[in-house]
Amino acid sequence: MMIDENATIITGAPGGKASSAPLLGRDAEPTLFELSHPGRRSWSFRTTGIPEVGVEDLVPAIHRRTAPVDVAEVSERDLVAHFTRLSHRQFSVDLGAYPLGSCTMKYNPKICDTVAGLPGLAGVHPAAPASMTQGWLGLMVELEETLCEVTGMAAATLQPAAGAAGELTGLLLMRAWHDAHGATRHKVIIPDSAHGTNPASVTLGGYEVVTVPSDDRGCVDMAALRSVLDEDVAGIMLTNPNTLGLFEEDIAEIAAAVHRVGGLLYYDGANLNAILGVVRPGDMGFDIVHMNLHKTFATPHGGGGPGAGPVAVSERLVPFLPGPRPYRTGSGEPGAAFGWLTPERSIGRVHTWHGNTLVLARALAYILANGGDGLKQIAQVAVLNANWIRQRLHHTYDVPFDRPCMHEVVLSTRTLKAEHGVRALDVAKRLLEEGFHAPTVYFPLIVEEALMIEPTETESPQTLEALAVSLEAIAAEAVRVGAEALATYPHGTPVRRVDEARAARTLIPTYDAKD
Amino acid sequence: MMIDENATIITGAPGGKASSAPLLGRDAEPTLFELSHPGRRSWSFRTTGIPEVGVEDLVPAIHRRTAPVDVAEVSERDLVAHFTRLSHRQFSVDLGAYPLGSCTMKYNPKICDTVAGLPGLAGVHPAAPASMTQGWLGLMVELEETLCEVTGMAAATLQPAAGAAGELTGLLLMRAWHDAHGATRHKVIIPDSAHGTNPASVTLGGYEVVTVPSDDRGCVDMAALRSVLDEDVAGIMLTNPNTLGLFEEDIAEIAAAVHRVGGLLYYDGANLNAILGVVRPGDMGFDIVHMNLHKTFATPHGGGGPGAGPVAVSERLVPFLPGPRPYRTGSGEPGAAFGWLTPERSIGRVHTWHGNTLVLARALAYILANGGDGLKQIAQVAVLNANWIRQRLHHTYDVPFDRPCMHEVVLSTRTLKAEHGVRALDVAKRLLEEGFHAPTVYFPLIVEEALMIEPTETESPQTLEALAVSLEAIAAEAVRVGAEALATYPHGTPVRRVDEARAARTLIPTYDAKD
Amino acid sequence: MGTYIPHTDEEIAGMLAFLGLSDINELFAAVPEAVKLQRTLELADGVGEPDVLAHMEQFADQNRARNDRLVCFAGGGAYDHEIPSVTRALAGRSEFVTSYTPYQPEVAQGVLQAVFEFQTMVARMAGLPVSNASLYDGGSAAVEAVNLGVAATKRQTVWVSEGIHPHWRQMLATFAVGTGHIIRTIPLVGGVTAWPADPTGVDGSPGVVVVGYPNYLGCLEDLSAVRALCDRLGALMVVGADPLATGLLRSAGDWGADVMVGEGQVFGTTLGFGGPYLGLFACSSSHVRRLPGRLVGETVDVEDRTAYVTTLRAREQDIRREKATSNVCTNQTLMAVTAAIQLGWLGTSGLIEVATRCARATHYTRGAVLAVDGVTPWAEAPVLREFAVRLPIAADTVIERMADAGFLAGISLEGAVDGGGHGLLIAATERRTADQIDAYAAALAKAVA
Amino acid sequence: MGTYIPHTDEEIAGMLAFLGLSDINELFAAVPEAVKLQRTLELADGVGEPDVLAHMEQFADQNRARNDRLVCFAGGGAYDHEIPSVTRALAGRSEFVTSYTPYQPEVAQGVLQAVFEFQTMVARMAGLPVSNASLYDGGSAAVEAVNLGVAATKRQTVWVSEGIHPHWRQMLATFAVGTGHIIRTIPLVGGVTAWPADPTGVDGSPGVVVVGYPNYLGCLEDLSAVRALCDRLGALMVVGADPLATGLLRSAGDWGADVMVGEGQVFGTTLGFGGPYLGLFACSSSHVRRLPGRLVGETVDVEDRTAYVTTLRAREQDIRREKATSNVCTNQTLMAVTAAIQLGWLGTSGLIEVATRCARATHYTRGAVLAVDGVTPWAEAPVLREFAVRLPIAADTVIERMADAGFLAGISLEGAVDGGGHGLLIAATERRTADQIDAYAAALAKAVA
Ligand SMILES: Cc1ncc(COP(=O)(O)O)c(C=O)c1O
Ligand SMILES: Cc1ncc(COP(=O)(O)O)c(C=O)c1O
Repeated sequence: MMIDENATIITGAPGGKASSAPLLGRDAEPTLFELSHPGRRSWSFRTTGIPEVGVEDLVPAIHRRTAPVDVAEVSERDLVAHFTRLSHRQFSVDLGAYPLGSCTMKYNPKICDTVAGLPGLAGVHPAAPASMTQGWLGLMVELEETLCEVTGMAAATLQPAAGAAGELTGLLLMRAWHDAHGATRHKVIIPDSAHGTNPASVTLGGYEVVTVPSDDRGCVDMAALRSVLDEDVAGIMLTNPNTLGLFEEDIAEIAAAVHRVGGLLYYDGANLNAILGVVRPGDMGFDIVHMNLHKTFATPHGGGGPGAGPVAVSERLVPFLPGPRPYRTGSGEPGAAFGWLTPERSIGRVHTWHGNTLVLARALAYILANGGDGLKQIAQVAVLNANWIRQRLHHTYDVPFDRPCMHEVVLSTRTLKAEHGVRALDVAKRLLEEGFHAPTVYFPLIVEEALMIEPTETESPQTLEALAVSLEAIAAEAVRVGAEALATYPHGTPVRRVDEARAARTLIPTYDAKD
Repeated sequence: MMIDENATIITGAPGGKASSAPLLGRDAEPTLFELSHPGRRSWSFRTTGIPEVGVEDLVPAIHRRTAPVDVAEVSERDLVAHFTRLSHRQFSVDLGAYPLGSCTMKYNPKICDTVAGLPGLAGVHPAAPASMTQGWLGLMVELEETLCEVTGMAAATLQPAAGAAGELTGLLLMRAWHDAHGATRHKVIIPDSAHGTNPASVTLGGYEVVTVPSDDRGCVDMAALRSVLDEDVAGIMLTNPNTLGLFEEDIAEIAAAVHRVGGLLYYDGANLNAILGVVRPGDMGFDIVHMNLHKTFATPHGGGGPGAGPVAVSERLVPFLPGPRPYRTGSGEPGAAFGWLTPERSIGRVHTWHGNTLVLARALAYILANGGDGLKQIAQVAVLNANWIRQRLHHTYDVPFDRPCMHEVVLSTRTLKAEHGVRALDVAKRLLEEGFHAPTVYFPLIVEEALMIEPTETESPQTLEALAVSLEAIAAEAVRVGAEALATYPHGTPVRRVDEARAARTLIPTYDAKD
Repeated sequence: MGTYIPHTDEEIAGMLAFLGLSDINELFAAVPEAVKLQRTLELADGVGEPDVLAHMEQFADQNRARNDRLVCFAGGGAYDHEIPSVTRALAGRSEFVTSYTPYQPEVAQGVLQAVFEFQTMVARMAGLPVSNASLYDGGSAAVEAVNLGVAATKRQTVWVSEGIHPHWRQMLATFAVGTGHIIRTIPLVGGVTAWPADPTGVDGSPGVVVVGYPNYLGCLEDLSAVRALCDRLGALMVVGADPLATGLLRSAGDWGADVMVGEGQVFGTTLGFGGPYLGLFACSSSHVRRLPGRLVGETVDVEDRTAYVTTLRAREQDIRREKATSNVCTNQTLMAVTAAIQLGWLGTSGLIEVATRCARATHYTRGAVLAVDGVTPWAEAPVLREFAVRLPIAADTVIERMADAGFLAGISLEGAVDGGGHGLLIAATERRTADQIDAYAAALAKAVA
Repeated sequence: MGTYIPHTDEEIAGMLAFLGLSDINELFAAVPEAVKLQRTLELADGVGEPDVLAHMEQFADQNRARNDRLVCFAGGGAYDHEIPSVTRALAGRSEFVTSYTPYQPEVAQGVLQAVFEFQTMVARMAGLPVSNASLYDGGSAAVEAVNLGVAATKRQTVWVSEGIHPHWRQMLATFAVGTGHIIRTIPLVGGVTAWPADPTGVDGSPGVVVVGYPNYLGCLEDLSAVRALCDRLGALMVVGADPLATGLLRSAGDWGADVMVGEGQVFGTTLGFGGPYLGLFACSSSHVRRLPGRLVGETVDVEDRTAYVTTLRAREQDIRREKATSNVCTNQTLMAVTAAIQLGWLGTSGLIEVATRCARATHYTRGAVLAVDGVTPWAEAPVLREFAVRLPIAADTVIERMADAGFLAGISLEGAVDGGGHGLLIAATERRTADQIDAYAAALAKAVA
């Protein structure tokens, strides 16, 4: 038995073994660029019968590129293997529980994929006139009306592509409204528990951030709020239930106080899932509301997007909404039931086209499947699941604000850290090893060593049970083996803890940046 | 820190953690029955407006079941998680190289999935009259004509659902032909290298198996063949190239000899991929030919099926083909271009309907994409890849018949076993650990410790390289660490070596059979 | 190079050089010139995928009877059931689609466990302890059941009810030529089988009795009589059952069947013009060593973790060769996995629900259809999810006329039963609405007028 | 319980008991009665998935302008390109679809590596070293680019060519209200931007200059002039480029751009009535710390294995809060992964091929259209994959008439450029055949007659 000496290497590129398939889960998957070999190809196009004019006759010399863009050259077979193997290195809702607080990682019904793939929706050009896109306009109007009923608002724009986009849109609406009323204001109030997009959006809206602290209930400190309220306050941004998973009980007083100084209330709808059908932002006194359809209405997160962040407003703000907006013309003529209209004092366009439309279609399908009755049950069970976790674990982990929560609960490893040096991060990483995704950690910022758990309503009781058992076991293990041992986890994941500092220190943002 | 004592278990069923997701790849995935909890449900149906008559009024008492069939009760979310996790415990062509000899595990183009999903093909009832299924009949006729050109035969039946079904169909054609010519014959000859389905089909065809040995070239021993040829021989079944990956060079003589005694030649098309466009069974003198569309024409194997095993025959056997058959009516009337016809001396129906029709559609799409030119290149590169592997490894492993092979090469660990006790199975299992699927082992039976490697034409040179490097490394490792150490592999797979003896000894064919 | 071949010309040249060859055709030196194809295949050259799709879409477009164009009232063993997005999505996972028969259990637990779950579900529906991993289709399952029965009883005569799907009966006849079985068809009278009191003629006593439940006309037969007959004759009782109907009906095993066979298309597989479908096969433990096809069993791995593997392989062709219980190798695994998913979606309550909805729709349709002048019941026996009627004119004509009204009216009984030319077999699944059925009946009234 | 809620009533009761509650509404005790909704939502009750699908299919059916009904000649930043089955299949893998932003890199290498590959491809097309992980769409990328430019130059004035997509310009205007930027539109003359020699008026010298390549009218502008202008003014050069055109055209970086933004829909994303699309953003290294949105970087894990992670997080809103470079959080990752897959399918040769085929189809269409009586070129500047013409009658009327002939004729230039009412913007992708184009021209001749 010997190895062939004059065995020729036919190519240096690495081979197509399932090296990264978690079936085996050891080696890294090479990049597409490493798998690439000159001359391979996957593409094919239709026969067109169009004369094959040379590039010289198509592109003037000064515009013509000299060297081709080096993309990557692989066979279709290797392309499929590469991305299939990458998918095996990725956790997802479809693989298991994903209790990522504030992200509402609920089950994404497959029916909505079918809807988003309908040729009659997916194949429509956005610039086609209203007369030829009545279905889309009707769908959008139906969704807008539905969202308004759910939030208790008068009208909505479906343009914002995500929550943060909705926030900025809302702040520009705020500004437009104040400008229209001759009062330029400079400050927007947000609680210290607010999500980072809130202050960032405030800045982009041209306002100055004024932060109010939370009190010992985990709610806005009313006294502190009153102390900053004045005629220069354009409005306040609130998440309710807030990012601690607690309902702002003084919401009515807050609304009254802010309105008294002529400010507007902005509702960050990231946590809307908790109150569907129970209480509506409009009824709480909010003037502007964004929704994260990719949270509350189960459109898939796609590894970080796309989302959709429609913004609904009260009557007085309708004239300022972005445009053009789809509306019912009232006309009975075929192809004329719906049209486009730009509000007379519109802040203008906030999306290149009409919003993340296919995401809107998914959300409407989801709402229709659940119905008004189902939406309320969603809120009820989402809150039930979170409270069950809280009750089950409140002896095992610290619960900074230990009272009934809404759809999510914020735990803390404060004691574990003090007594055993175990941090929230260690618990999160250890949980990955158990086959669950980790909770959100270190948010909200006002809770030290925060573990923010949002089970959502689609996790079954047995999954809650398994999650609780794992978290209890980890706490016990932390005491038993200590911080160092715990800090070595995870072990069984495609990669183990990564060197984030190095990534930032010696930045490698592309394959070409590698020395 | 303590664990809540009076924590209630809300359900005993295991939870939905990605325990089996090979992201972590340790724990087993519970069965759907273990995940089941009374009262869960996923199903929903449309609103029909049909009166909700009670079961008593629908089913007479004696027919009505008393206890429901206990299927399993899970939420759609848990259903999705369960089967997605199971998919992560499964190797596939899409994950990596699958050099399983005799199985032609080539890349299955995604375009064919799209074709099989076309509503106009997938939504057609098989009993609809020809006038309403002209598209399907036209598709089948086009495929039949194409397969006849590829094999050099006169006509074909598309009914057989797989290769073995094709074999039995072919043997019944053989029998019908002999009966029609007043000669009842009793014997069918097969080489000792034949696939197991061949002898099994011979028996079901009502014939007696006569086995002829292979000579030192790995081909049919001509002398031995002549010695068994007589008037009682109905025919011979050959795979060419044979299961050793070698071309039966004496095929012309074999054909002449068999025909001389009035026998027919049956071609097992499992290895047709090797000779597409190069040589045709019909031109070699074969009378009956089956094809495995799920091998040669890239229809996916589906974890063990479905396949399709059309049988093509020479002119003289056409009257005996199964029926009904789609055919060109020659009529110019709309909806009448194609019809059904049953040959006057048909052996009858061999499939409940018309064959694995959607598999047929996939195969035609594949053939159209490749074209006549592409089919020949497939054979050329399939053979090239196999020979490159043979040449690269023939110093590392035994090559029982060390001469140019066709689309697959049969290696052996005879020396490794003699000198180090390492068996073909150990090499195969060790290869799994490398991220490749194993070759076919212990087949053909006439080669001891056989490792049958069929790379197929869709594996790129770098994949061949990686495969060869791994096989060389394993051979070296075998010498270094010895048989025992090697026998512990695989380690990184969802499960390690399984106790097959126990499975047979204490049979557990269903979840209910568990004590 | 060909569409799906990665190799560049340079690589091919390099590989040939490594083999000491200069031309790729030299690879085929072993093929005698005399038999080589001296021309290129007379097939069009390869085209891009968009052209392929366009070509296939033309065929699709020429099918008038697609269920998105004609409302489907046809059944006869292939039904227009709901297939939810979730079933399509999961069954379409490429790990299930592009893997081979699980020869290496260490990397095939996904398919193996899914099939183990499928076997459990089939066994439960059949009321029998063992199910295999699938056969080609209902008809091939029936053929295998007869082979098993003859082997078990060593008696070649088989009694087959005329209520068995006519295509199954044709297949039994086709394969009997090879096995030498004697197939005797026992006629239907009033929609149910008229079993002879005793074996008559030269054939002798049957080793196997095959009956449909519901039978081809949709009628429910009293299987206790069949069980009694089999006991008297010492024959094996094989029931060809509609597995979906087990949501409401007693299972084959409950009636005393030795073997249940059936068509599994009803669980998540598209109509697809008849294939690929799913042959179901379940039997009593005593016959497990004669079971055709693959069987998955539970066991453990070296670390004592639960694992699944194909077992009792000694029955199979690759080991037992000419003495194998069957020649089946590739079967319909993906459809079995699909069925496990669809049944998981239905669950215990959904199986009852879908069967009930089919029964309601069918009875509602029957009422509306029998109200049409000149349309009479074919048989009086009770039906569940399908029924047959006698038309005043030829069924083929009616089917053509109904198509113009937007319906696939059903299946003509021509050739299925004596004088079937005026018989129409009608099925209404859970997908049919009252509006569709009312419109169907109205159209039928015109069509037969 | 609600459609996708697993819980049984018993389980809910049990869980409530564990919480010491008797009624599920008690969970909302913290919500003041005064604000609670005292009625049920005025929405229909939930329905089964088949009903939902039927409802949504009605909407789909009412869209006349679907590309399977009207042959698409519309572009304007959204193009009807080939999307192969392989891209759909891979981008549809549920691991990519149902995961969140990769906060836990140990279990998110799939998305992270795919995005790293995407960033590399975008950077190569842009001819710039850094690309982010995606923004909402082309317009939002342009807005972010302007924000970056103003922050970098500390100058609020922005010159935007009229050749930038009108919707992008509208977005710039919308968001400038918040940021206080001064947006000045520089007009097109003869299809190309007529840059002023020097800053005039009160606005002062611009910190950012934004130009389209090709521009909205499909014309190719000489960007060396823009580079020279920016050098003279000390402004950042932002190019809004069509990434697909880089198959043939010089890259933005090659022309000296500091930032490239673009619309990535052309790489595997369906038209979808305008969303979700893909905002592309690439820039020079000097601006990496001002980069908006997520950035994936390569690093190693504790075992020194290659690993990917989101990096330079200190720029982002969740850490930097009001001082963040942008407020973007959720972006368009799935579209970025889709683009990586589609670009992998195209590869080096395919990117050239698709650009060339678009150019050929466009030039062929232009020839046919300009041969129509009364149709004249809008501008003489060279075009690549899209062009504008002047019609004898209103474009809107022509578009309606062309629809009756089976075409989506293009986009009216009304509102896009002065006197655009008679202007029609026409694009022909690689999917258009000579027959379709000839028929289009013939129909246009009738439509304008
Ligand atoms: C409380 C809160 N507000 C706002 C956002 C931003 O929403 P998006 O990511 O859709 O921009 C999030 C998302 O994580 C959030 O949790
Ligand atoms: C040589 C040979 N003959 C016949 C067969 C049987 O074909 P099928 O599995 O399609 O029934 C096979 C399949 O493995 C084979 O390799």
